[in-house]
Amino acid sequence: MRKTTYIQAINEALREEMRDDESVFMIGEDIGHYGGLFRVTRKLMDEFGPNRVIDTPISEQGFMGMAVGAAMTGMRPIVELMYMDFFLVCADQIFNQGAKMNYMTGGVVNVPMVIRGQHGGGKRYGSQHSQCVESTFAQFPGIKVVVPATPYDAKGLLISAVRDPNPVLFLEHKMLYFTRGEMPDADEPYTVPIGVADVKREGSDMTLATFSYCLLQALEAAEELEAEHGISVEVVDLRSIVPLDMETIYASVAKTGRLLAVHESQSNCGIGAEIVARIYEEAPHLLTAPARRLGMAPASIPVSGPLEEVLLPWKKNIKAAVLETMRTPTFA
Amino acid sequence: MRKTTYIQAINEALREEMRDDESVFMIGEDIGHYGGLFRVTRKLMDEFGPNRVIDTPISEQGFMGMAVGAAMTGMRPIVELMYMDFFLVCADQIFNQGAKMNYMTGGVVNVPMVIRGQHGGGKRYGSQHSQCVESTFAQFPGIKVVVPATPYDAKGLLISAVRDPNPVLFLEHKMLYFTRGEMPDADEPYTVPIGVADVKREGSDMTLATFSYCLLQALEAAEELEAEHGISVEVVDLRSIVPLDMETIYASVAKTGRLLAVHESQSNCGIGAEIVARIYEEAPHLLTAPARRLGMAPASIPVSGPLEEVLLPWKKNIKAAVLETMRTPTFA
Amino acid sequence: MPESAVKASSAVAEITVDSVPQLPVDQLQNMYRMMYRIRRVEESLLELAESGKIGGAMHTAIGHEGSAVGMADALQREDYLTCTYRGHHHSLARGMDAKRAIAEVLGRADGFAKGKGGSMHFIDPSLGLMGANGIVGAQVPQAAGMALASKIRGDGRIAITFFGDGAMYQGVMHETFNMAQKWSLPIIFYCENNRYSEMTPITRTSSVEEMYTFVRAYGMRSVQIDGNDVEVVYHTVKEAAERARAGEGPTYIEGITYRLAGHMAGDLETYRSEEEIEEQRGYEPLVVLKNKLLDRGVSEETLQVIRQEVDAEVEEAVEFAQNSPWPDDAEAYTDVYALA
Amino acid sequence: MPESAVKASSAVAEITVDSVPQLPVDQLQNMYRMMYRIRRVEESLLELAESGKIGGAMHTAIGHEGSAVGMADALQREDYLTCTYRGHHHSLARGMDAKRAIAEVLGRADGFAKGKGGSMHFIDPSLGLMGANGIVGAQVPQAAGMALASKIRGDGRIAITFFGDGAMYQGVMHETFNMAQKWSLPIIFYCENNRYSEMTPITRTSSVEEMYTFVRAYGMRSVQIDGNDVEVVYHTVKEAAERARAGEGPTYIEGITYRLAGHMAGDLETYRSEEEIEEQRGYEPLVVLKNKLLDRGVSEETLQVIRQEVDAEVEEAVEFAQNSPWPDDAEAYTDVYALA
Ligand SMILES: Cc1ncc(C[n+]2csc(CCOP(=O)(O)OP(=O)(O)O)c2C)c(N)n1
Ligand SMILES: Cc1ncc(C[n+]2csc(CCOP(=O)(O)OP(=O)(O)O)c2C)c(N)n1
Ligand SMILES: [Mg+2]
Ligand SMILES: [Mg+2]
Repeated sequence: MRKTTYIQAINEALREEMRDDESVFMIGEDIGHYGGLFRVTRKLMDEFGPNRVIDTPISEQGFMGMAVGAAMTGMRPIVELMYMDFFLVCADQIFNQGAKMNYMTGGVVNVPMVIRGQHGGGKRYGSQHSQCVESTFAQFPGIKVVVPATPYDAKGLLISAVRDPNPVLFLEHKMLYFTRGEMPDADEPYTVPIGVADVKREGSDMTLATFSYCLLQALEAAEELEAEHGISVEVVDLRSIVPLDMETIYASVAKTGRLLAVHESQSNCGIGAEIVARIYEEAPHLLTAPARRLGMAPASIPVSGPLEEVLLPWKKNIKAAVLETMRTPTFA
Repeated sequence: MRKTTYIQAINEALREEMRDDESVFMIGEDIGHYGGLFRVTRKLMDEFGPNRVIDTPISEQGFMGMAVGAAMTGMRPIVELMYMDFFLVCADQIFNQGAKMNYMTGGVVNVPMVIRGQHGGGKRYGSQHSQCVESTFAQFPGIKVVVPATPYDAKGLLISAVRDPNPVLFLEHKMLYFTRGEMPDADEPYTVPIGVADVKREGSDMTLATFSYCLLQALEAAEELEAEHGISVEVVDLRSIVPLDMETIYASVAKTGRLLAVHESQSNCGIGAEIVARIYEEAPHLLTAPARRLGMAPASIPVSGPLEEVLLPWKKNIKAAVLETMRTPTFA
Repeated sequence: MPESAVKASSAVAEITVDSVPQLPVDQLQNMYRMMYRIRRVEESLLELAESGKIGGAMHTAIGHEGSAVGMADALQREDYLTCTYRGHHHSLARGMDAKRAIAEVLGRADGFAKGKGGSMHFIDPSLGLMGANGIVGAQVPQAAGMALASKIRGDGRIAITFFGDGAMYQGVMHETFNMAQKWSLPIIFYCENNRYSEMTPITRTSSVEEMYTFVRAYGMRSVQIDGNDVEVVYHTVKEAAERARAGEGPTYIEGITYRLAGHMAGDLETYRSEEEIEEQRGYEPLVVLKNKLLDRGVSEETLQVIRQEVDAEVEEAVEFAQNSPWPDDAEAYTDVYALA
Repeated sequence: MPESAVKASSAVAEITVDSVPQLPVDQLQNMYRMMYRIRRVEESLLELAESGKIGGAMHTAIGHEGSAVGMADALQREDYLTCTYRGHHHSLARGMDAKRAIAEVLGRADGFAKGKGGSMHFIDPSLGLMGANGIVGAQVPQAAGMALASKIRGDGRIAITFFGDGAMYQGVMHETFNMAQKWSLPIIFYCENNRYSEMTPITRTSSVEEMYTFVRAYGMRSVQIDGNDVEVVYHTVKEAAERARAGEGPTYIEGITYRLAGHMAGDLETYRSEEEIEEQRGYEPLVVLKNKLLDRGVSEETLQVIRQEVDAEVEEAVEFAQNSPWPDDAEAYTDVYALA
């Protein structure tokens, strides 16, 4: 087993898919000659040339629309948004177009494309460069949402995303880029299926369902909670939130009886609220105490480091939420 | 008491606020000379002229941005989006700009503006002209979301929206336009405060929290349920979803023990899920059975009438959801 | 009288009727048949809408038929096309079956999209029809993406996209014009300038007098033509297609035309006078073509036979569509995601 | 060597240094002081960023000072200004206190926005500074809205908005150019053309050779100037402001300039050569103005005194900012909504 960074894992997936399938191409700002602002697409232009690694002007609605159009002809475009917050300048092509196309054409035309890029707080980028977007995308059926936390999952899921016949949003948290993890050898092909959660830590007292960078924070929190309070937290890595693998959550809650969902997109109408609502619809009997969620507090991300920390649902806030969840009396 | 249509109520509010406050102006497509595609702004240009009732080209991001800018100088722009689905072409100015401005400037500049227009299904406009958007807006703190169901509430809330120091989304459901309701005389001023729910029907068996056109459907459903099944449903009209008046919901659930939230925006990560999550966080003890939600099914809106009906959370689906909520065994 | 500048279709700058070669009479006759077929389908749809059988937004292209029929003959079946909610004419011209088209608008199971897409979302990839669009301007970068795909694959296909005068100030147009020109994409931008953007005359919102001159600022080749003259449309599109296929990049074509019906079913049409519409009836595509055919020796009787055949055919199509079943309720939940 | 076309600042088309009148020497001296102050503040910020004391994206305008300082003297304090993430220079030139500016970038309580906005969101309405913006192009329609507000109120204020060459193909620019021109809004569009859009030379993505000619397609008045010559900037902005105030509508000004530092702290700068930067150092605003002042009889000693005074002042400001407390944790939750 070798170790790679999260960035390298993505870069490998891009390279391999570009090699394997001529219909895959990439489009975005500064991704070619420069290799991407975050160096995720490094050296891909050297291998695949400017016809398949396309540097664009700052015209997101335009090139997102071009990706939708190309995908409608059977190409498999991969669009990089430099910061995910910029989805708001090209939201029409993503939601009114890409996401709805298969449905409103009665399945006559599908849109196999990937939108990828980094999002998230923690680096003091402020309100317009830090927002987590997964819950917003989850409100538009027709697009899948993938949120890997480890290099292994990132590579395996990106390959699945590229091969998927639907638009897939692939979210990279900026705090994950330089994290490292174990990987099969470069010549050992593998994929990770979209829509299957993974228990990243076993535990018996409660279930914590999360993904992306929050997963790393939750794992640290779980260790500390075990040491400090003797609370045993099972941590489920959702890996994708559309589709959402509730079965794995239920299997875990069947064991623990308690559920806390954690995510960095807004708490209000977030995926955490959805998970809570879903379990009460489908499996309320599993719960021995109220299910809860913790998301980003109702504010946009400030630049000031200490303020950012107050708001983000990271270790400190996760620990508090776990303790709160454990404190709530059981129904019986 | 006189009766007016929902359209006329809005037209009156616009006219009165334009008369009272010179800083109020309107901007949008076909709103001036033609009086609005849905005739909501009829004859306003005659009274206020083209400087304050501005017909634009099809440049939503541009004129939404102009409204944000004008509001930053203390003007009170009212922007009409012809169909709310078009928020996706100007989403940056709404969310990255208008909604975040007060926060990211530390309160130095606020943005007193109203975005209004119609949304919703039921008229066979299909995927790109029917989507309910309130839950998406609720994911972005900094913007209020107002969803009146009656002419009285529409006029009173629109006046409050215009006078609010923040961006306010004012949502008119296309099925409400020609509904009529009682109103104070034209010269009797009144307002309805944003953030206060209203019990539109008393009942004892369960609480149904909803708003906008779903409210009318819920009231009909409640009558039928009472007659057909002897179920007594209390119907709470939320009237705004940001801020969300959970207190009124809790007061009702304290009486009924059961809660169903209904809305026409997507079920996934919708305001219904939020309401469910919120009650489990803040007042789980009030519930005697699992809280539930009913939103738009996970599909975009098809043109075909019968298919549209299958998906929308209207009377038939509401009745089924109420029965389901009543069927769920209590916790005890 | 509204402030609109009504421009006679013949008063256009770059190409006049005299400057294009004549097409064979039998081809013109076929074009006449197709134009009349489109007209009858749309008139029927308007009637159905007015009788409440069609909900939503139903936009006809009555008066725009010239651009669609001229284009269809000038391109290959494989060439990609995108258009607006006002797109029945392009689809029919490219060969879409009127039965399935009308059934779709009515939301029936036999519609090309099982009734899910309706009037604003005409599509049929087997005819190169890659989608009408309900969002002004959205179909334009999509067509550019199809052109880009062709360029990457090197398969010689080109793309054409139709949009209106009102679409010109949607930001994405600017973005697409620049990239298409910079990358020399094989695409034709066809503006159907009917002088109105919904209920607003384009002169009220455009800072530019002549839109076709605007795109020259990108270095793009651009012409303004009489969009009601099908021969002019044919030759202009053909030439643009040849340039595109030869790698010489995009062309912008502005076809001056006029919509004889309202913006959509239910339009109050307070923004224009009866006289204005009446005047335009003298220049409309079916009249222009009919006069040509008569001039070139085709008899009125021949044309009448064509019209009668089409009348019967369209009547049958309407009948078919109205008898088509509603889609299964279960269809509401399918097609959210493609399965493979 | 990257494919960029490096254009000497002096080789611009419409206005040359010779064609504008000379400003009084004491005014120029004040301008020199301001320009040097901006430079020192930004150099200090770069150092702080490199030592890890500033997170996020920190863009300096080192090399762009001419446009800011020329503009500030030519406008009224009440005139509205919006700009980009690269906006420290405009704010300082309009009179923002360096102490509060640096404290803001550091995220401290004494920042003008309590540390919430940071480097990309400079703002102070009391100076007419209506906001820098992190989204390319977003500040441009906002400025047009401010101009519209002035027009509705008839209060004689105008607006100016700064953006980069790379912003030109963001769709909203097109939308705004059209409306501003059509409605004759009192606004100045100022493009700081530094030839790069992040790490991409603008020549790689623009279909238009000379951007200032592009906007003429809207009928807009447009000039290209040497943005590094503060006198040229001053006179050009002044004239545009007079036109705007007189109701003659918008002007587009393209100031050719060059950023001497990276796009932001941490930029690898693989996209340009050392020689290219070196060559540009000979044309940069401080050098251009210094040479002018020396030519016009100001002594090197006088300038040195200015620089020393500013050095001390900026050092003090950095000190102040670094000692400013962090905002209260409770601030994280305030200001989400305005209360009245
Ligand atoms: C983004 C967006 N804004 C507004 C609309 C509403 N709308 C539909 S058609 C139309 C006018 C378009 O005019 P034009 O481009 O000239 O085309 P025409 O209808 O005349 O064929 C408008 C404003 C829309 N569908 N999409
Ligand atoms: C909508 C949007 N897309 C992309 C970015 C990322 N970005 C920030 S600055 C920049 C380059 C802008 O170049 P230019 O307009 O020339 O201004 P300069 O930075 O050279 O001053 C890019 C692509 C952004 N902030 N917003
Ligand atoms: Mg038109
Ligand atoms: Mg630049």
